[in-house]
Amino acid sequence: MSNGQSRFHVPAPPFRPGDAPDFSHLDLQKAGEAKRPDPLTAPAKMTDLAMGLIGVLDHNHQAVGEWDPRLSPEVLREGLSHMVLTRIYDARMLKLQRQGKMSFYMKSLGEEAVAVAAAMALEKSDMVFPSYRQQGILFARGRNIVDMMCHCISNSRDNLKGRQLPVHYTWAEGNFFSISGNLGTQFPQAVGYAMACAYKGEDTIAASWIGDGTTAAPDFHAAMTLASTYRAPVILNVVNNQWAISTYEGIAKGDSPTFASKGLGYGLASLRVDGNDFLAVYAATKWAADRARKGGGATFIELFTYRADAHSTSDDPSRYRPKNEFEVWPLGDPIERLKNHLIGFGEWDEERHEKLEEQMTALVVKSYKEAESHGTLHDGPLSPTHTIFEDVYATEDWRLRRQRQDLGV
Amino acid sequence: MSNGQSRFHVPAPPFRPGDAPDFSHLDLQKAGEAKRPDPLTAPAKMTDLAMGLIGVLDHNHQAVGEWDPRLSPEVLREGLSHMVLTRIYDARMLKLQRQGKMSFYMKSLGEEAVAVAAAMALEKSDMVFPSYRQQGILFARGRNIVDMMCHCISNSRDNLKGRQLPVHYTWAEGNFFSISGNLGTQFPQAVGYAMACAYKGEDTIAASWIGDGTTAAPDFHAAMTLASTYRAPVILNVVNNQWAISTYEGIAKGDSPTFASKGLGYGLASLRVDGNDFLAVYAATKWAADRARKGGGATFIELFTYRADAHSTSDDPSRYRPKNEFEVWPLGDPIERLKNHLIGFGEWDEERHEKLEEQMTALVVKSYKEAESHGTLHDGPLSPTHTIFEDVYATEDWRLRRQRQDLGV
Amino acid sequence: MPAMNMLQALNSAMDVLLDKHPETVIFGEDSGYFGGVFGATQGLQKKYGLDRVFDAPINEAAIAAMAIGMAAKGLKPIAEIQFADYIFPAFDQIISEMSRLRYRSAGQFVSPVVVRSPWGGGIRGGQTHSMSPEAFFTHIPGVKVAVPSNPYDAKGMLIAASEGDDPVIFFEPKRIYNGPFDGVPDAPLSSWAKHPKGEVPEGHYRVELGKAEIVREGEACTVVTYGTLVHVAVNAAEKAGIDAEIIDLKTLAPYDIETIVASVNKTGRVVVAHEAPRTSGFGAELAAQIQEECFYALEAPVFRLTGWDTPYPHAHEWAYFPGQARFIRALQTVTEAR
Amino acid sequence: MPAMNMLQALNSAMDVLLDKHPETVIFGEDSGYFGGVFGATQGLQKKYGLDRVFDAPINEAAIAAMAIGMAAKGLKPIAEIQFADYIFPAFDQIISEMSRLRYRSAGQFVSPVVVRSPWGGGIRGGQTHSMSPEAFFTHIPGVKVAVPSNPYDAKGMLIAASEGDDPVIFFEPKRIYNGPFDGVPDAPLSSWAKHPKGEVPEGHYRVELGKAEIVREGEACTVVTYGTLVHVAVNAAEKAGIDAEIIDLKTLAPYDIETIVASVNKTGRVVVAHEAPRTSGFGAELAAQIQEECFYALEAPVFRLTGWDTPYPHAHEWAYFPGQARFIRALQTVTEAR
Ligand SMILES: Cc1ncc(C[n+]2csc(CCOP(=O)(O)OP(=O)(O)O)c2C)c(N)n1
Ligand SMILES: Cc1ncc(C[n+]2csc(CCOP(=O)(O)OP(=O)(O)O)c2C)c(N)n1
Ligand SMILES: [Mg+2]
Ligand SMILES: [Mg+2]
Repeated sequence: MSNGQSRFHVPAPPFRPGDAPDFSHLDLQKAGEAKRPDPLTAPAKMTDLAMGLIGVLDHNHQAVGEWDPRLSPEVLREGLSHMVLTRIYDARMLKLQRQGKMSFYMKSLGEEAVAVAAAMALEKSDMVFPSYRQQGILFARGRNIVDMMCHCISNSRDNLKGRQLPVHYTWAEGNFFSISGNLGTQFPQAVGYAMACAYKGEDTIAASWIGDGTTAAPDFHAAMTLASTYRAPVILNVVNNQWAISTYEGIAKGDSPTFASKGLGYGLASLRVDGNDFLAVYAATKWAADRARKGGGATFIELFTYRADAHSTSDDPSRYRPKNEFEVWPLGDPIERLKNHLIGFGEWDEERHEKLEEQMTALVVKSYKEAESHGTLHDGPLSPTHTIFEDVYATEDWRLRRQRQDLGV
Repeated sequence: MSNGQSRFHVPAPPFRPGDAPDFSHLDLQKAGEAKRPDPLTAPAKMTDLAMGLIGVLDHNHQAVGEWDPRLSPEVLREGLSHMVLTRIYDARMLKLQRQGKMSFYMKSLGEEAVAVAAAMALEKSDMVFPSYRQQGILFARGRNIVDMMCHCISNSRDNLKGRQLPVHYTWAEGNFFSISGNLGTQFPQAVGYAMACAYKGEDTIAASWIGDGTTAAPDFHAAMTLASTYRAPVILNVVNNQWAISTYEGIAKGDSPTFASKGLGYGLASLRVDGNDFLAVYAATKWAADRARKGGGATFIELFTYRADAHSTSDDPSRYRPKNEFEVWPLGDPIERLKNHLIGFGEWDEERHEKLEEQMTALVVKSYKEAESHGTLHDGPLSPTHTIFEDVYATEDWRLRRQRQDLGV
Repeated sequence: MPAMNMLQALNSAMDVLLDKHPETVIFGEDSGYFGGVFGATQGLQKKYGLDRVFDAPINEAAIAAMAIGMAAKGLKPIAEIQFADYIFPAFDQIISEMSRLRYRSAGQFVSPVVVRSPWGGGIRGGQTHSMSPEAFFTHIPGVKVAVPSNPYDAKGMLIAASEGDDPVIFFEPKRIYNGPFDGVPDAPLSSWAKHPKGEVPEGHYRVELGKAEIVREGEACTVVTYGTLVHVAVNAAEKAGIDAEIIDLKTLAPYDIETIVASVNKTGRVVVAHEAPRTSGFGAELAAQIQEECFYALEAPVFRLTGWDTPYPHAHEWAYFPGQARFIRALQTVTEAR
Repeated sequence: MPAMNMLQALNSAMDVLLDKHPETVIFGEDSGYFGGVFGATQGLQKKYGLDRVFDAPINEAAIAAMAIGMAAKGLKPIAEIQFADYIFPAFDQIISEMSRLRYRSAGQFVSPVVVRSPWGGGIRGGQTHSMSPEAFFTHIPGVKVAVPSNPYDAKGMLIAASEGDDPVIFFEPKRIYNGPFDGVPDAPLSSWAKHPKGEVPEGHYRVELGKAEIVREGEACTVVTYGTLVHVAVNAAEKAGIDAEIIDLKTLAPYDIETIVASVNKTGRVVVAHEAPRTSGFGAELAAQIQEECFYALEAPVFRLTGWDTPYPHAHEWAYFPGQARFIRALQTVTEAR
């Protein structure tokens, strides 16, 4: 760690474009190896869970070990279906963005399990505070796809009246909080929300998600401190997909052993989970939700995954990392893994899978046609122009009234 | 930790006014027990140092164990002398504040070792970024007491031209950074400074101090993240005197095992030290400085101590904690402990101690007389009024020129 | 009606709110057991319990964020920032989140948080216990900004703020917590008991936000100000014998333009005054709007009487503070122009 | 002289600074290997090494604090905040620390940091990639605020900022990174290669802060603006056939009052324009100061043409942005008044 004298150190990722990526240094704990303590165990008694890796699906796609949530084939197929839909939706929206139908898009390719499995493990009454990369939650909670698209193309039926960038969804009915463009800000808000649930004596909890890069943000510390001090019924998730935009995880992580270990200094239950293992994500979320509902307070979860595509439509990852990193990434593809698991015990097959993909593609295509019938960003109709002056305050004050009149709307 | 259902939790200190304080629950590691690893040891290999308590002086005032810095009697007497001066200075300044000679004052009673021992363990060329409660550093570095007082009474010789509250010293010559009234802000600045030292290839390091309450501040996380990512040659100290103003440590600490353990999630070398043990503070600081200078990066140190008096002249601690807490506090008084240690091996006695106190009192009294001859806040002379328009920018712009003229100065 | 000082009035407001609304929760640094460094929340934890009035960690961003999350779930949080100088760590939560939640969610989520904070100088607080950062917040669409100048308004406005539907930044002029201040630092402290607005009803009442008050009628010029300076203005006008009309703005965002315009159209001369630095202070907004709306009525330029473009100095506090002497000079300048 | 767009000019400025001054270090989110999300620092890490141009964690407060600490030790940091919308986590470090270090230490320590940040709307960035928060910073004594409007100035001003002794908040109008913009969203993009200020010397030169520039002379009215709107103003004046004198302010704190006053005394009519919300925007400061200094010369109220008091909407961006139509109307209003 040292050359014997102080010097300026800036960390750099192991591989850059042109390098052959190799993850053999990762030494990941094997699926099934991590113990599953009672959800009310004291954090100090399970610090190993922050250092290892909770996994259920082994390399033969079998569910193994104490964390196996023992879900029915129906539930597993449902999860698979949500993940497939997420992926197809993302791919389609990206294409539409390239065609100029929307200003911006962000995919969740390769990390669909993180959102879908967590959403399925939570109650629908639990409030989620996601980042822009957990669209899977919306599918799992059954949001109308046309509505999602209407938001993304900012048309007259956009439930956010064209005010937000695409993918910055809000869906109060589905207990899906308003996504902020500002990183990290919602992490401590989720804690406040959870505290209010406890204050009201409700059984509801809150959950939030941020990225690996965002663990460096000031509000990360705010959230963790609040969660610890007030033992809030909240699940604080870090989706470690290993990249911020062009910045690798090491710039936020520094010399931390794992992101999950950042929870230990706050005395929080801290889990590191294979984020590409649907069953593991489901089980860990369920465990944390249980802990929260039973008065055990907050859980901090690192979901180890990989961002398989660009950060957004604004960057080209081949400029800052090897093109094939995802292919050699040891934790694979969450859809493939769950699919093979189901096939492994005869509850799924390639044919059904293809059919599912076709159905989902058809649904997405049809939904987009319907969405477009309500307008697009470029050709309208949009939400009426006067709406830009609404919702600033509960009621319009003289300044906004005059400004609206000035614009003639 | 739970009553089986989620509920609103607000932590409270074990004792309030009227209660009989009792620290037997503390289970502190005994002096001499902690191992002293090589300063370049990897953080993961010494996590126990964040959980235990590094101590050298045992209950018989003997220096024991691996952390004994083996200082000469001269150095120990110097340390004792700085601590005694700090305490006498503080007491005198408090009295003068009560007499209206200055607007505000903050003592460091009971935690003098934290500042004095650290300052003596550092090189004078190392830059310190203290909070308002490490005045001991100034004595240890030999600052002119008259100058210190001139600052506190904001007179014509105040080196800060009356711009800062008392005790918010700056002393560039002594490599003592400008103290901010804003908590925590200087913690990450110290890291930036240390990075610049490394960038320049210098051997110099930086050190900063914040309180237990301030570990909750956003800038705490900024500092720790920077220190970890860039392996900066810096020592980040938390003076855990167990109280913010009226707020006990539990509000910042939450369920953290120790403040020191907050360093582990950042992968920083993290030490928990008996802050009332001059030798332990000295040894830990030296170890950390060594580590930094040799390229081992940052160290995070919790100095466990107790704030024996009020937070400042603006609060009355008997309103929020038992009056006698300090008396039953198990780690005692740093001056008494070092004094008894020296007496124990014949290098000091009560008589010499009394004489030292007398000398220091005389010095303080005499210094104050001299300081007052340069003016006081109430009766002046102050720094000339036109100076309030200086140093906003490197040169006065038209706005400030006009405003100065407007005020007729 | 009992006489209350401003701290007692604020305390009483919170007492009323806690009593009437189970959704009211109050927190801040040292706000719980101790009752706040100025004592505004004294006794409330004891009366209402640890879960309704409690201490927060020293992280103003966390305090704001916790409040936003709670408000989104239907609570009515009143968060205390110990000094307005320390509100900046919360600035991002306020500007990017609190102020915009209603807008960006098209009304699906709201965050009607009240952020209380002792504000302004005059107590020898030096540069970190003296700031008046109100201008920043008036530039944020979606938050209201209020600054009461007396116990009666303080209580009524705090109740109105907390019972309202929007986030409110509620600045409390700490110099006048214990008594009005005429701008002469060495004069003996006067007491709220002798001031008509020191009479404060015990129970529930509201002083609605957005309405200014003419605290002194006059013909010679208009003074638009708020907080501590309202009292300095009144005293300066008396002392100078100038027939100034003095407007206590009370709410800065949205400010009561009608009252201002009516007065300026009458007097034709204006001083706008605040303690904050001059450049881009809230006085700039007032002057800009007044010159636009009353252009043809104005007989002299709108005069900005402000703090200097420097940090708030400690020892030279009274050279910084726009006190009686500078106020009188300002009144003379505008009334004597041409 | 080569033609450069604004990004190339900024890149060239940093290249010059890194080459000439070993104390120059550059960092920000994605600023290192990738060269920034807009490419402003592209190629610089490769050329100067990992220790001079590097990636920072996503913590704007940490970025500012690191810069302050480094500057206190004699380095000359240029910190990039990825979007001006994300500068607020750093607000406390800027207002409480960067701006005041020289003052509170009476000159013993200084922090001459340059904070660069892409600024302003017009790129469909929605409310979190479009803000113009300059007014906040102009209210902070001790920091300078600069907004170049073309490649030549961008380079010269960035060099002057970094070689100066004060902290500078350096806002870059991202809408015109690649070409000037006339305020008509659907018009084809024009190129800096065709603009005289697109000619940028390769080497070292400075455009000193604090000086405005008259980019179009005229008699009918004065327009005071900065950044993207300079181009919108010029085009609107042409289009409307109004003989407007257009001042590119360039530096907002301290602003060039002399140039403004001289022009307004000549024209008697003024539009001040910015994209930021109206209330307490920087236009308020300009209007307040102009009405004070040019009171007797003014023939119409100073007109504030600004963004609305709402967050920056995404879909309705062009209803928010003060584009050509609104500009023309403003020019007509002031020139036709009375
Ligand atoms: C406060 C703030 N700073 C910077 C940005 C710009 N930004 C948007 S996404 C991003 C990277 C986030 O990386 P990570 O947290 O790992 O999330 P991921 O996109 O990988 O899910 C950055 C820097 C922002 N949105 N907010
Ligand atoms: C950002 C900020 N918030 C609040 C304060 C007010 N304040 C001054 S000291 C203090 C308590 C600090 O406690 P701690 O960190 O434990 O330090 P100690 O005084 O015990 O050394 C508070 C809340 C401040 N100075 N700065
Ligand atoms: Mg990421
Ligand atoms: Mg403390």
